Amino acid sequence: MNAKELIARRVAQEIKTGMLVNLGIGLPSLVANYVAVDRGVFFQAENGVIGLGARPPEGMEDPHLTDAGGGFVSAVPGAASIDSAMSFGLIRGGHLDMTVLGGLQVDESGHLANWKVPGKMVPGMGGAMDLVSGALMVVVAMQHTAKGAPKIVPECTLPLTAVRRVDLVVTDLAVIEPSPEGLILRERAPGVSVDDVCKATSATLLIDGDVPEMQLEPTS
Amino acid sequence: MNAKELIARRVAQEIKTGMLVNLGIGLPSLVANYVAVDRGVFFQAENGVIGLGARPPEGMEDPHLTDAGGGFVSAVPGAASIDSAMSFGLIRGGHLDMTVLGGLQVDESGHLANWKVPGKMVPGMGGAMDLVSGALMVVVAMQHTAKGAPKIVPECTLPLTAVRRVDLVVTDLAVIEPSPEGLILRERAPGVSVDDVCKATSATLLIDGDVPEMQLEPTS
Amino acid sequence: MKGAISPAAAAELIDDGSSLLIGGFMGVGTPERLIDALVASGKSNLTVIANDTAMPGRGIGKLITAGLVSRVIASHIGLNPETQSGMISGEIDVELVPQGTLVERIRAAGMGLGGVLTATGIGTEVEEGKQTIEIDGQLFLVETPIKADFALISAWQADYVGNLSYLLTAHNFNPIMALAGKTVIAEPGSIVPVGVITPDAVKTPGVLVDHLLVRAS
Amino acid sequence: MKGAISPAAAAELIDDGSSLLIGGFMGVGTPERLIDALVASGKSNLTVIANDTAMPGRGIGKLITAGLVSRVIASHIGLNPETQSGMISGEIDVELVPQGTLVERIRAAGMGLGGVLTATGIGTEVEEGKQTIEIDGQLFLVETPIKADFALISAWQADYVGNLSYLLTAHNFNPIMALAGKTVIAEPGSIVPVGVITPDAVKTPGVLVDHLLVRAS
Repeated sequence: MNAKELIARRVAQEIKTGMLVNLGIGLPSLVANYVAVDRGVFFQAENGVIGLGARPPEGMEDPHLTDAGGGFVSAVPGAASIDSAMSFGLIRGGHLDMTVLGGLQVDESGHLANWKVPGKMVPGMGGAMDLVSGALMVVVAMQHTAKGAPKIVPECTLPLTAVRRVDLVVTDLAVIEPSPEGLILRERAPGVSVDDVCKATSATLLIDGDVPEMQLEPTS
Repeated sequence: MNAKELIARRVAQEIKTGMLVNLGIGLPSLVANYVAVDRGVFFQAENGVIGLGARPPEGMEDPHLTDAGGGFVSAVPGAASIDSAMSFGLIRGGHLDMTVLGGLQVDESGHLANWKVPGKMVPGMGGAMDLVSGALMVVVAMQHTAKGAPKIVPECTLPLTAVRRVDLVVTDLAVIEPSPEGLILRERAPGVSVDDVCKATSATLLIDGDVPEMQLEPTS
Repeated sequence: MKGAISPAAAAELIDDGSSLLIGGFMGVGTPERLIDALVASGKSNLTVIANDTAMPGRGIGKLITAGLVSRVIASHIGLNPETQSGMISGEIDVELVPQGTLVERIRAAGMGLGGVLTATGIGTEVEEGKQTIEIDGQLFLVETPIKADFALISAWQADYVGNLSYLLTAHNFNPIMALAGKTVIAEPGSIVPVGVITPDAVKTPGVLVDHLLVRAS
Repeated sequence: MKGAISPAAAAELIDDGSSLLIGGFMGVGTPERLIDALVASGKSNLTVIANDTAMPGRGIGKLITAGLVSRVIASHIGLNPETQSGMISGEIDVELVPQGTLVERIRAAGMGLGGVLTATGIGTEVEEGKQTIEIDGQLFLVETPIKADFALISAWQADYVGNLSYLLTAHNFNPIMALAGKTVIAEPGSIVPVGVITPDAVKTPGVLVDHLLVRAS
């Protein structure tokens, strides 16, 4: 299992029956692959559909139905088209149960930075600021380090996406829960020690007793 | 011709081809009877349709299609259903070319009062405050007096509907245009003298030269 | 969505003293069977937020006649003399809100806005007690969100996952109120299989709807 | 509505220096033929307000490549390196706005609100230079309306009076932008007789639309 699959499978475990879930483009979008169709979960594509489905059969792609990255998708039975005002109304209004986003940095306050590297890369925040401010549960899905440098840091040096504390950070090394007291190390990846996690993290991690290994359900 | 028909026919002359027009319930709703169907005018019912039409053939009334007073109506070809947010978005947003409302008082500032008689009658403002604040042209259609008492007064004693100056007042006696300088008497009803109008008005009317008689087009 | 419930079961969910957003305009597009069930269950001390209180014997008017309502937030009560007399006698606390402001305040609650700025009501009684703000030299009222414990919605069709569509002037406040109730109960004219309401025809996504009423027998 | 016009005739309506609301999301639901006509006409110094600037060779990306755009208001420019380099070199003035805030600011302009209050952006760079307001102890940004000289809209169907319908994720910003352009030009996939789009399927009432583009030949 590669790092991305590990992260996606672990995040998928957080998704409960009947939830409305927004998946960011890139790594987070892989999470849908590990959520059984019969769980009644609706995925929202912020560009305009509730009930995002897998890529359509070959030759049946239609430019009027894409995900937020512009890739061809399908819609599940019971899907609804929404315009951008409704889409973000659902996000800001507390109707979105969970969002899964990528991250550049997460810090000890649980703050996320994921939209700008000053002077280098300014993609823009897209929907991220609304998603982090408004979703009932915010999960950051990212590699634990970038080119060896820790992404979980004492305090974000990059511009913040929001001042809301994210709820969970899932990486290829660990599951970390930001809390008012700091970052709690909840789980470690299979074959990874607590020491390994701490070495790849420049933030202080709170460790209370034995830290269990991620239990990944078999894929269906 | 009775007073209401006179008023409605004179107001109808203000409606130009292609306009979007809101007619209040009661007297203003009669205006539609004098606007030729081929003029491409769309009437908005603030409760939810653009393209309000006449009462449907007997037995074809449907409770899902009514005007703002709850009366059965039809919809013209090209009609659009709108919810209350869109309906008032059009009104506030400068998309409504004209509104025709009833009035309790209009004063020398061109202010309208039409939603409350303290201690006696409190129907509520409904859509009137948005209509008067937002419509591009506000026409007040009302009897010149109420039980002999002038309704066009120096200063409204009833609670105001808005502080926007209305554009035109059409009564059974006169057409009056509120302006920054005051109320200009533009026309008098057939057979009514300037003196008759002034006697029925407690506000000062500005009279510049000869005041013509209303020219009512023959009904089609 | 775990199957539709009866009007009586829906009324059971609603406690005395609850606040209710109720769709409809002069009784058109109002969930009549839900209201009948509320009257039958004798709930008391309800707050009703709606465009109007219809007329005696119809829609919200039935709740007023039954004396179940202690507070009304509406734009118009002119066709219901019982609401007006209740207001004057002090039995019903009535807050009058311009219609366009009312729908935006409900939308703001449902869509997670802290409020909206409108010129409607400036210089009138509506301004009293409200914050104003100047934007580019123009004065606006700061109008705050209105949410409620329940939204009671009337729809034309529902499908098995709760997607809703509406018909003509029976839309009115319903699609907006469906955003702003903590619990949303919809009374559809019919309940159809998933797919009958196409994605583009859905006006209220099923994820917003907590309960559907069974079809009228 | 006095008949549909050609893309070239539509482009003629637009002066150098105009501000344009342009529908679409990563090029999906963008009026491509209108954009091609703008590129062909060599308009300059345009302000583009859109969710994003797509990518080079597609939708708004073509306007960027052609150097017609001096100002961009968008939520995301990450897939268009030309917009990013133009921003860094100073050739293009880029204002980044959170997507949910962007659509509400456009809606506010179109619907005559003085602005909206949102918590999105509080405590971030987005807050800089903006007014804040406290409502019930929570801090919100005051976000002001964004309107434009033109709204360039992509639709699925139009009828002869300009009513518009949209398909699936090609809705995006289009129905909201149709409210906020001084002049609204819509590029429909097809133009059908009045009545083909039923009143309940109309998402943009024809009264908002000033010009329709002729069908692609």
